Amino acid sequence: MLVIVCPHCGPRNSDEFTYQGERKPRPEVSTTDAAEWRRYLYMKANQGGWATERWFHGSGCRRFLMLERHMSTNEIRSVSQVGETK
Amino acid sequence: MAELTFHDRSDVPKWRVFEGYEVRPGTSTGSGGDLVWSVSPGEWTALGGQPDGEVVDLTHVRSMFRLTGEQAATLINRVCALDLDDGMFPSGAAARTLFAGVVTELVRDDVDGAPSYLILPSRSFGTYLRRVIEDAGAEFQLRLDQVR
Amino acid sequence: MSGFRTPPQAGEVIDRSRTVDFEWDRQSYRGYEGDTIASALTAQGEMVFSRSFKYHRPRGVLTATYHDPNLMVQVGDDPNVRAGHRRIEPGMVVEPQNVWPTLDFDVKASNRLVGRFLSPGFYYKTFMSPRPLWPAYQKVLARFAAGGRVGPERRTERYDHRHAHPDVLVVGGGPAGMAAAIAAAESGASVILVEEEPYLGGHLRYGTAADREVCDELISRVRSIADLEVMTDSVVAGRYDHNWVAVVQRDVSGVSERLVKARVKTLVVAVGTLERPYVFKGNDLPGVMLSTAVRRLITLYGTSPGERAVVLTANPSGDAAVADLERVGVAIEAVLDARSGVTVLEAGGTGAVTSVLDSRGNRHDADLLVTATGWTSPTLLLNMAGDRPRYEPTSARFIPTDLPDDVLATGGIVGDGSVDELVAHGTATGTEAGRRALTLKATWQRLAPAGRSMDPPPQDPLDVPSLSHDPHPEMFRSSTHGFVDYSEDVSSKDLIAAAKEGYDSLELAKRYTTAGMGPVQGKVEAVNALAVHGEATGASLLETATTTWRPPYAPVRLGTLAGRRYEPVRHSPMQPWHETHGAKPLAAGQWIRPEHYGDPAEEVRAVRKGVGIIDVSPIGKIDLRGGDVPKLLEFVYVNKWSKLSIGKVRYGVMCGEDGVILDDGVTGRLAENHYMMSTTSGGAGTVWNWLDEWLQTSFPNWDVRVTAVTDGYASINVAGPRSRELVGRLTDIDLSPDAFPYMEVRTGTVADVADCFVWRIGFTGELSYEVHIPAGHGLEVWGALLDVGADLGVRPFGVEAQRILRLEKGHLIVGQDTDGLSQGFGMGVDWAIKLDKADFAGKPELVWQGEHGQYPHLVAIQTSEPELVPPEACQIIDPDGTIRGRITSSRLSPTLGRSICLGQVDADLDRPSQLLTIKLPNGTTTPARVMEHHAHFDPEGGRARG
Amino acid sequence: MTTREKFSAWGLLRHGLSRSPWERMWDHHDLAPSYDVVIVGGGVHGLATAYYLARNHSITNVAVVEKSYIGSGGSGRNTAIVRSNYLTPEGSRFYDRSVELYEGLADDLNFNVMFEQRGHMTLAHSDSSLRTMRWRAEVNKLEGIDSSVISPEDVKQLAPFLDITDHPRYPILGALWHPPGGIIRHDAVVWGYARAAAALGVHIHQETEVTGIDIAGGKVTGVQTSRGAIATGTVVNCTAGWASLIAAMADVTLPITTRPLQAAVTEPVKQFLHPVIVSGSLHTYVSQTSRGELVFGASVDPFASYSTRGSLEFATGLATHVLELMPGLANMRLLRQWAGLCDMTPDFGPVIGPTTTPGFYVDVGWGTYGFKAGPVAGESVADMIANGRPGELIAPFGLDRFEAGTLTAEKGAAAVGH
Repeated sequence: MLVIVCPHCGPRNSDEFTYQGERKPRPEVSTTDAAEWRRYLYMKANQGGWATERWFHGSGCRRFLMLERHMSTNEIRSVSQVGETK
Repeated sequence: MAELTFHDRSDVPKWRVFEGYEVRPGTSTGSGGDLVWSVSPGEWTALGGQPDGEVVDLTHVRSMFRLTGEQAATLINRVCALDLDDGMFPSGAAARTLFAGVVTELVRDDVDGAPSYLILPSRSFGTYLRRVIEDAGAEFQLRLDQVR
Repeated sequence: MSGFRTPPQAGEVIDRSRTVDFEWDRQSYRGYEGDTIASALTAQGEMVFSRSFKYHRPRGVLTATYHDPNLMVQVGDDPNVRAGHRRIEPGMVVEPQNVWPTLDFDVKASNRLVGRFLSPGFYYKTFMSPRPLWPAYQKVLARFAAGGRVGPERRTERYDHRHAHPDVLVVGGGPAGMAAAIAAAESGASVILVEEEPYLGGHLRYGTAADREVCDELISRVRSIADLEVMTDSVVAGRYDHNWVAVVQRDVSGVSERLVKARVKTLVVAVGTLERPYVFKGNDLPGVMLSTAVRRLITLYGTSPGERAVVLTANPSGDAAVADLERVGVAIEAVLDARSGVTVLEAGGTGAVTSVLDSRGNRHDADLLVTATGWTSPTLLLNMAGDRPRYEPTSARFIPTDLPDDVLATGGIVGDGSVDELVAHGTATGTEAGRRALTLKATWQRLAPAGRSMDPPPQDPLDVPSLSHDPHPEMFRSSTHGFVDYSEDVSSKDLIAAAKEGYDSLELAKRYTTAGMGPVQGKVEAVNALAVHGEATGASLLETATTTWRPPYAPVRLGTLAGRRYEPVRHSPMQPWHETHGAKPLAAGQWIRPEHYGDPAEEVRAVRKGVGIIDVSPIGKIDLRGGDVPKLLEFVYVNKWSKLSIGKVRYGVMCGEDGVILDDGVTGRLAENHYMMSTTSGGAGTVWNWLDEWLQTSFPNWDVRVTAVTDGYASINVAGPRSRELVGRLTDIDLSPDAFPYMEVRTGTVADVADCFVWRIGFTGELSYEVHIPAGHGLEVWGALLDVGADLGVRPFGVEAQRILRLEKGHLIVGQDTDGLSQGFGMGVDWAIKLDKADFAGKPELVWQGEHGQYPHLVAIQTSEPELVPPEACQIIDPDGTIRGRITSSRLSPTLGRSICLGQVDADLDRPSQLLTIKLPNGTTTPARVMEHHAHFDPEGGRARG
Repeated sequence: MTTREKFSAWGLLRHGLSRSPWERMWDHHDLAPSYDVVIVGGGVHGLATAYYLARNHSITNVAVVEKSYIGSGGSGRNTAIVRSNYLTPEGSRFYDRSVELYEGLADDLNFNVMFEQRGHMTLAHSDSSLRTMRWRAEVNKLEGIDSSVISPEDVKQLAPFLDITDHPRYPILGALWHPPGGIIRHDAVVWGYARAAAALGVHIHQETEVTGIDIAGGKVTGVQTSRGAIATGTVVNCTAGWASLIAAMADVTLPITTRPLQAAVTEPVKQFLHPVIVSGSLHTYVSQTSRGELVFGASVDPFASYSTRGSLEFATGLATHVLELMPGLANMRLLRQWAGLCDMTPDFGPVIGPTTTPGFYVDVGWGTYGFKAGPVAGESVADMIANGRPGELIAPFGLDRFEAGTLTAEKGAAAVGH
């Protein structure tokens, strides 16, 4: 059980949050093609080391958050609300 | 040690308000019947009379229990992971968190110095949560009043 | 008969004034309160406690602790109980495990004779052919199964959980641990101190008088501190990410065991060391014991394990054992001081030790061989914290290397020293642990919205003195071979053979020989296995090796892990009525709903002929406010919403970005900037999150406020030709068709309850009104409808009747008639998809779906045999067996008196009267045809609009 | 090419009497400067691929490169369940071939992999899961697979410890019963393939980590390892949880996220459970080994990670669910927990075939089904490399299906996996 320090709620257990993982920007619908759209839907870097990912604090403030987490140690070095850089 | 008491206050009017309060998320103001708290930016819950402006009536959306006594935090921590230490969650603190697996709002509103918590699950979980508190409270000789 | 009860010992933990009678192997025994099963039986001269896993060799006391591989017994219906740890209780029934027919005479012991053929992994090399015999071989292998017995009955013990948030948690109640706990507490931290034994003190307990003095003094200080919680007879099972620490509390009142889930700011590991056995011929004979076992038995339990002893000692613990044995009058046949080069070659004897052969060629008669050949560091908690302990040759054991900031170690696991030095190290470590914990505490209180600000402790880390490492001979195996893993019967020969066969990394060798897989998890044998494997591979493995430990530190009961069974369930406000009126409960997600009240078919007829009411409270209700709500609706639904005027409701379908149908439902406009969205019961949470996700991540500036109000309303669908009449009797809303047409919404009072809203829609295809009442009044309105409608023949109907009614109308259920790959087109809602909208969730996928056109179609199906209801999920096939579709819903229609279905079929089969072949579970097939309309009943829909 | 001494009861007897050592299972080799095929990952997929390349296609100049010891990844961490009752025809067909190969593996490899076909039971706790069970059973039957839906009474018959009484929350309404399913010694499968492949001349390089993949003119030309460089025109990525990291070395992006999958084992008790029990709704599967231990598995962790440390919430959740199914086991003790890394795809189907980088093949995306598929995946990949194109069995599982939008339909069955 990780501790995620929510910018609104403070330190909380990770089971209050839903993991959404890597997110790509949504392609422009009027101009997108299948290849681009499905890369957006399905393809993942799935990198090691530090990764940026989205979580949803569904059992807390219900805000969507961006985390920087280390994929091997699960250490978390930053949490911020989507759209607001820390 | 003061005994642990449980009261069902579900009938108290509760309102979702979207503006007009300075209360920060995770905190509350007032006490008892005129509490106002926030657990998320841009939304507040107010008890008592209907506030001005745009409101959503939450009276029937949430149950509301009040658990009072020195042992209240110990009981809550049987089923809820929140750190209720006075330094982290003093009287006046508010949170939405998991309580026995159910998303629940928790507001600490001490009564004459005795630790006291308002527990607000979604109404459909009310019966379940009552049973949980009853079961977990057995070891604290919790007295469940018959108010319903 | 060799063990006996000694005169009272200064440090003993037994109460000789209170005897305890219990049963072992069907005979009665008497011990003292405080005795372990092992100490009580040893005092009675018992030496054999179990038979080994593979060769069924007799086994006796080795470590006399929880981790003794030879002391697994059955207590009542509790299997694999540790006789070296479990205290005796009056009437306790203890039985040996893994013996047949008896402990003394064990038939499988003959395995010993064939032992040479049961080489490691022998089963991989045989039992292969003839293949038909393999099942028989399996039965043979299954007889090897070790361990105790369990039964199928639900158990009555009570377990529970507790969340704790100590600043500091200290693992281990020895001198260093106690000192650390005291120092941390004195620095202002809240502390939990966990000790595996029922008493604090660690090795001081069975040490010298001076040791016990220090011990008692530390204990009284520990007990005197308010903010220091002591948990004895408790074990730290594991340290997980972010210092989430699991403590199993055994000595807790009210419950059998409690799992404490502790979020620890600083963890102090003071677990000491475990004594290591020595590998030599006969090293598993009853009567061969570790020095710490002997010292515990004598000093703690006033029990002597033998009469004539040989002691092999390489360290002070062995020397202390000699002193203890002499003190209680055990004859010391020989002291073999390994530090002077002498060692043991063989323990002789069949059922137990009778003689000992040393490396100088002398054979000594003895019934007890005590070994003190080194220490194993139980590094599990450190490994779990990311540490890779390093082997230290001079002291012949593993020590911590680099720990994360939130974990500290002290005491024997770090190094050696006098009691004073250990206490000093513990004190310094505890103070530093407190400092780090309070630093984090200050941070967390600052980050907690209502947290109180506190002065952070001093920033400069305290310099913890290092502990020395006493030189110790590297003793693992003598020149003879013996057992390395007692629970698995793995010998040093086996490990060497495995390496020679190619299993030449330790992990492979362990997997192949199963060394370390047994109930003590390699705690006792880990280092010996490393060393022996190192011999075989020539590699000096130890220097490079890290022992792998997997949690939990000690086995944990499933009951303890599970705790109380709290399964969240949701109830509608009308649940009390359902329960008292014979409703059959149906679990629909977390909701408990009435499936029916006895006769679903009758319920269906009531709705078609007269009027029925159903509790649909679980339907998701989301309150939407703000000027930009239409924009939101336009985006999340595939259909158009811009021109929804006040009082109107509209059906909508939502798709994910992959074009797959996510949910459906109706949304109504209650006021200028106020909408009410309904979702499926199962989809309520998903849709709520879906709306918030788009608003927060893509449209943060839209003027929309979303509030989930599902539980705020008791929802009752009043359905049937006479529903208008029934609802009309209770509401102030004008229900006349012109005033309140189909697909519209009104607000008003129902049965004198204000603030209700009613929409004229219905899943059933009948004239119906969905009444949403403030939940607190649901029960009374439900009752009122039944009362005032009695003359109309109103009756409640359940989910099953509703399923039938909707199927008669061909209404799809998302997730049943659609699946994880069902995109918007083909499922009967094509009419709703508006690709001319600039954008909406999933639009591109729907555009391409429309273009390629190859997708399953949902169609209504009727079998040629009207009586025959093909079970849902039956496949629709071509003559050659190719799958062309499947039945997604099927029921017998009481209204039409025949079976009706919905199903998915390949596009080319979606033609009215197209013949289909349905394969039934019994292997036969049955003909069916595709219907013109999805609705089997009232395709024109006149009844609902009426 | 060396030959291996035959294992048999007589061999056992002879070695027992003479106390002579057995031959080595596989030998150490220096890295050869070049190989025809380099397989990255010494698990069951990699080793099976090597074995079938050599046995079926006489391609023996093959290296299996493993960064740790063979079977140290998912192959040695899974719960060793084998079955073929999948939801889709392509899935069932594929896994059915795998079961077939497993049934003959001991003879084929002359190494007893201890495949115990105890039967595989997937419990249904709701109408919808019962519907899914029937769906799977009906598809399976059409593929000739022994699979059917059985009643609670049959369930009780086959597994008396299961509580079929009326729970409010998770009643047992029936089950999908699959007699050919069972458990196997996962390590033995790895060792058997390694031994047989080595006997045919394949080089197995343990403790050899791939650090880079050489690409020239857009094609694979070699592999960089911690022990030196290897020239090769053909690289097969069989690294499961690490698949994305290896693929990135060849400029290939995959539709994969790495999720830990945890498992646990209890202390042994006397035999009481014969079949493999699975509950999809409770994300739990249970089997009892011939040693008497219960082996538990669950669903993948709630978030992606390359950590195999495991979690407490796995153990607590698991215990809760197991006791929901078998309330008699409350005082059995959990002995050991661990985690493996699963390469999860959006449609729960594997990614197997060529990639956009010529010479770089993938056999990944197996998620929680990898072990079950080992033999048939090895056979198919070997066939693909020998013939230059994917065969019929694996055609539906190409990497290109994601851009084409033709996902496989295992999604429906995934919820009731294992």
